[in-house]
Amino acid sequence: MNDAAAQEFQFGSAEHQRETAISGIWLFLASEALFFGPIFLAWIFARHADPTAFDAGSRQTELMIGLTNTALLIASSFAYSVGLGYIGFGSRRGMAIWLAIAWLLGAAFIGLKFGVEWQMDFKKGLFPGPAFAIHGPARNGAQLFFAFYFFATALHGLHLVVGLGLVAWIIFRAERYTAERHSPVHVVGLYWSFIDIIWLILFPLIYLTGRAS
Amino acid sequence: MNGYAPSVTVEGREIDFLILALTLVSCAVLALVFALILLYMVRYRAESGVTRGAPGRKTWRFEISWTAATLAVFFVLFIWGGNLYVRLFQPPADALQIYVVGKQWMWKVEHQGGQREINALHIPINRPIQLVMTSEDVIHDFSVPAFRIKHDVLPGRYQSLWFQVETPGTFELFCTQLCGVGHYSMTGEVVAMSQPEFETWLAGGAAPGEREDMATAGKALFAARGCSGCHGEGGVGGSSATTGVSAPALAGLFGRLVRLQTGATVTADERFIRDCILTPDKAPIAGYPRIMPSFSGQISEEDVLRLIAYIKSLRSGSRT
Amino acid sequence: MTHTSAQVSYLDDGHTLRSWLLTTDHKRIAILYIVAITFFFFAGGFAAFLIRYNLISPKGLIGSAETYNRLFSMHGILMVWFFLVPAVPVTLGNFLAPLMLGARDLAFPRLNLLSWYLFMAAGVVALYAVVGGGVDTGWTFYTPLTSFYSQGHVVAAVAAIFIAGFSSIATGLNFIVSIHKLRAPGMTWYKMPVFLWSLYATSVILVLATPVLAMTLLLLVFERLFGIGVFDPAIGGDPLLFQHLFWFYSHPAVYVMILPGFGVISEIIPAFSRKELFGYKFVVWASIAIAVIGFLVWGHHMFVAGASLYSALVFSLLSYMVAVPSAIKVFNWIGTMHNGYIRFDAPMLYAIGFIGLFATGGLTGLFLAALAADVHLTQTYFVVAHFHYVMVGGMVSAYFAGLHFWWPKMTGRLYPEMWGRAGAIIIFVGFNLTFFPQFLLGYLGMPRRYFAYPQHFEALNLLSSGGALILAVGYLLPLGYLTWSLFYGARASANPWGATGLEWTTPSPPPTENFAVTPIVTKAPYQYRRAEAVER
Amino acid sequence: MTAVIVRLVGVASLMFALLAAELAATFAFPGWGRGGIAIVAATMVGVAAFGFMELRQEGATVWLFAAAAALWLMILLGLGSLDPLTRTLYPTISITP
Repeated sequence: MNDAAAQEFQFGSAEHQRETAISGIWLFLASEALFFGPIFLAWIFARHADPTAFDAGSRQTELMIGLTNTALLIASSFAYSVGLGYIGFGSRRGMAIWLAIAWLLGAAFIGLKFGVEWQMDFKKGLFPGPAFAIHGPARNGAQLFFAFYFFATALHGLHLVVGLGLVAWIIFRAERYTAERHSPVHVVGLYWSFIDIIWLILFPLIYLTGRAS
Repeated sequence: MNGYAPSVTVEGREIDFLILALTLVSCAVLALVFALILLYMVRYRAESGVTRGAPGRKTWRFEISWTAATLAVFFVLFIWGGNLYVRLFQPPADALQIYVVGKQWMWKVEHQGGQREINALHIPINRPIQLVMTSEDVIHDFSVPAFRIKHDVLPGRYQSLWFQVETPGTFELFCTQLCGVGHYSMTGEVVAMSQPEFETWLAGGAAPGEREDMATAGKALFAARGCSGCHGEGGVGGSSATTGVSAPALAGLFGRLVRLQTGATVTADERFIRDCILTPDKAPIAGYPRIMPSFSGQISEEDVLRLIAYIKSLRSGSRT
Repeated sequence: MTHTSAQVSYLDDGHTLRSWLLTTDHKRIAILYIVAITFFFFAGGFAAFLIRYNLISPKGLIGSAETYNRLFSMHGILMVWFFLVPAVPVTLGNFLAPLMLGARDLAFPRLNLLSWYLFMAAGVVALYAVVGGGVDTGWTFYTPLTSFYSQGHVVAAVAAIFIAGFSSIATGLNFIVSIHKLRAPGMTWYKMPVFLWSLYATSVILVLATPVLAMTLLLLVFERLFGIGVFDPAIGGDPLLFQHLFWFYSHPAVYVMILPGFGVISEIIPAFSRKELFGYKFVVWASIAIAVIGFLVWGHHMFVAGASLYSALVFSLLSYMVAVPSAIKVFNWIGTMHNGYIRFDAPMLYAIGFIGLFATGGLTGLFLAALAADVHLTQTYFVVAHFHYVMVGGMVSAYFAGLHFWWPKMTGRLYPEMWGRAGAIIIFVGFNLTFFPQFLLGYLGMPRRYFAYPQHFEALNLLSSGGALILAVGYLLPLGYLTWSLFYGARASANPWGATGLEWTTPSPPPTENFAVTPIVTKAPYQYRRAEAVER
Repeated sequence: MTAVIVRLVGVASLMFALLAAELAATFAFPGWGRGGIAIVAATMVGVAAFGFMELRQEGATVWLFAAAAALWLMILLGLGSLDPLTRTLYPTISITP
């Protein structure tokens, strides 16, 4: 967004441009929601094919890491929202600090997920394929679960990495934003919370449903 | 063979009748559309001096009427097509079962008596035939235009198709689901013959002594694969007293309702028995421990079919 | 306002390559798209021509089934994702949406340019897949054939479609937000031209269906690269899940291909009948209804695929529902012609041809919605004929109608009218000759995607291939005379057809800024003055 | 600013409470089972949308887009799962006992 001109030439006012940007990102998020739709449907199909074995696979996941990660993302969304609140009052410093906290929490999620949890999964031989570690009648269903697991977490992680890039971009440009004009901060915040929402759905699908009775 | 193959099944003729009705409805609508367009093109061409009158403002009456009329016609067509469809895929109980395995790029057929054929299917007329079909690799589709019927054949699942042919003859068989380079060559013929001729055909080829029927072949597998170790000789079932483990009786199982550990009941059909062999944990049976190993990947589709044929052949005396 | 040079035509606002490749002007981007899409149309068309050539003989003339499979796959992929889906929205839509809205540009001009670059990147990847040997899976990519058995460049082809999908999403998002936020003062929703409504309905599908396809293709690639995935029957995965997801996109995508056509026709019929569109609100809501109900019918592609009987019954009923709004539209266009002062310029000829061909294509869809009839007809040439009637007879006719109608606005030149009419008639005749025999072939049982076929289908195939030759002439003709008109055509006035709509109030070609003064809308669309017609 | 932070702390606390409820539904109260998890998860999504994304303050257009996403996801998951959930109810063969 070019802050030199009052607004781009196709808009009537700066407020008009802001509203348009916010509607645009919401529509994009609607599109993103449908992007994740097939993963959820795949979960329904895969679990329905053999619920017992699918749940047996699910119980091999690292619940404590999943739980920590959920807490990290909730805290991160909270931190970003506080940062957005600060720029609403014109405090760039407050915004930058809280966005940095949000960034660190997000980065911690990535580190735990791919640096620790995936490594443990690989070590336990849980990646589907001929070397898959679970044998016996639950083998196939558990492989199906882990095909879902690795795909879904990889894709969610990819979104989070993009989000980290965007948050960093906002922090580096912090001095451009004012109390009145900060729609990029708002737009990135919506995306950041959306990634959180996707995880809030994936978390029970991966860690909890298979453990519930 | 000339181009037009008249339908040789009762259901096929009903489908033809439905298609005819659809054609008539379509032609009537198209005639109306084209007649109006042509009429207006001539009558209301810019040069024409015909008086036009004031443009009509109230359009909703027209809109409601043609919407309602369209809906009514559609609903009749839906009921008609749906009713027939449900019958098309509900085979009668007394159908003669023949097993079909599709693979790139051939159809393998096996009769109950163990007669096998490739890219051909011999059937008797005036008797319902049910095909139990599966695929070894990709999705195929078993289609016989003269019967007006087709169904996809999927790997890992059983699909069923049934028909009753009234006229003897040779009919084209196509694979109609793209299955790779040889798709176009995955064709064959269905030969319908009278019952006596069919008996003769079944008896031809290898002498009865050399050919095992499917159930006999299945019986050998039942022993060789260790099934009888738990389920007992002849599939009578096992308990800690007899085989050392508690295993359900298989004799008389086919077609019965089975209670699952989830509380649901299912009919023990081919699909169910297949699942029990390949993915035993999927639908554990009430009252038995989950100890059955999976045979997934260790047994060919054709052998699974033979085991099923054997289990079907076991008529039990004790109806437990 | 720093923009004082408002009256420079967008074509004259810079002549360098850079001024085109880095433009954010929606009109220039539309032209960039037209060039790209024309290329893909003729590339896909060439494949179609070779397919028809092969089928002249029952034994196949091009020598190898593998080549044949790759040809029809390439034809499908190029035509669906690189011509039919984008065709009207990114060309006519891009050019006209801001003009019809009374706006200076779309809401996100840079996103619009990005969308073109994504489209071109996708095109390059697709061409790489084709040149590198192509794919033999058909455009439907059914698993497990595609994930485990196919030998072709599946990953490249799928990547191309994945990237093109994001181009679609960007375009659809831009249209929806622009229509919500950039309407000129006074332009209420019911004062919008039907073309904008249909663009809106199209965009709804693009934004909400395309991501589902994108994810499905990712799942497919995951399965192909790692040998394991949620569609793999060997571990209990369901190949039908792929079909559900694929058709969740691809059935609504069929409406992406036809809805903008409805919009074009709804502009042209009133303009050449000198009459208000009959039942404006019904036409408008029919578009929206199609966009919504179109998402509820995908299962009718799977009546013999092994899905449950219940779901087949539900999807059959819903499939009939989606035909109702289409029927409403056909009747409304005919109602518009009633009592009109009809002229027969090329756009109108294409539009009339569209109504007839679309009605035929739509009605044959009823055969495929009727469950039992579908069992016999599906996966045969009946289906091929059905969707070509809707897609080629319908959509391509509508695209040509719109291209001729707005050609003077876009280029500032008139095309030669007699050639235009000749082209429209040749295409209509050639199309019917090509595809009507295929209905009969399908009823007789000829399966799709067969490289060689039984002898008794030969006569009808020969007829079809002959028609294709005429059709090819019909498509090459406009390429010739429209290009000619760019250099030698007469200069066009601002409103050569005497049509209503804000786009006709600007000069032809429009200035970069579209409108010197933001227009204020007071009237409903299509207020044709009837006395005007008598003068002509 | 204090008001904003108080509100956000409230939202975050609610989220953590719901997370605890989700775990309770899984382990502590077996009766809740998977239905309980689904309800809690849906509530958490709602709280995030209204609490962090402040859906309540946006205009009609944004509501329309958010509603469209929810509706279309329901179409995909609802009609999509119709097939597997009903598929086995029709056995391949109907045997008269």
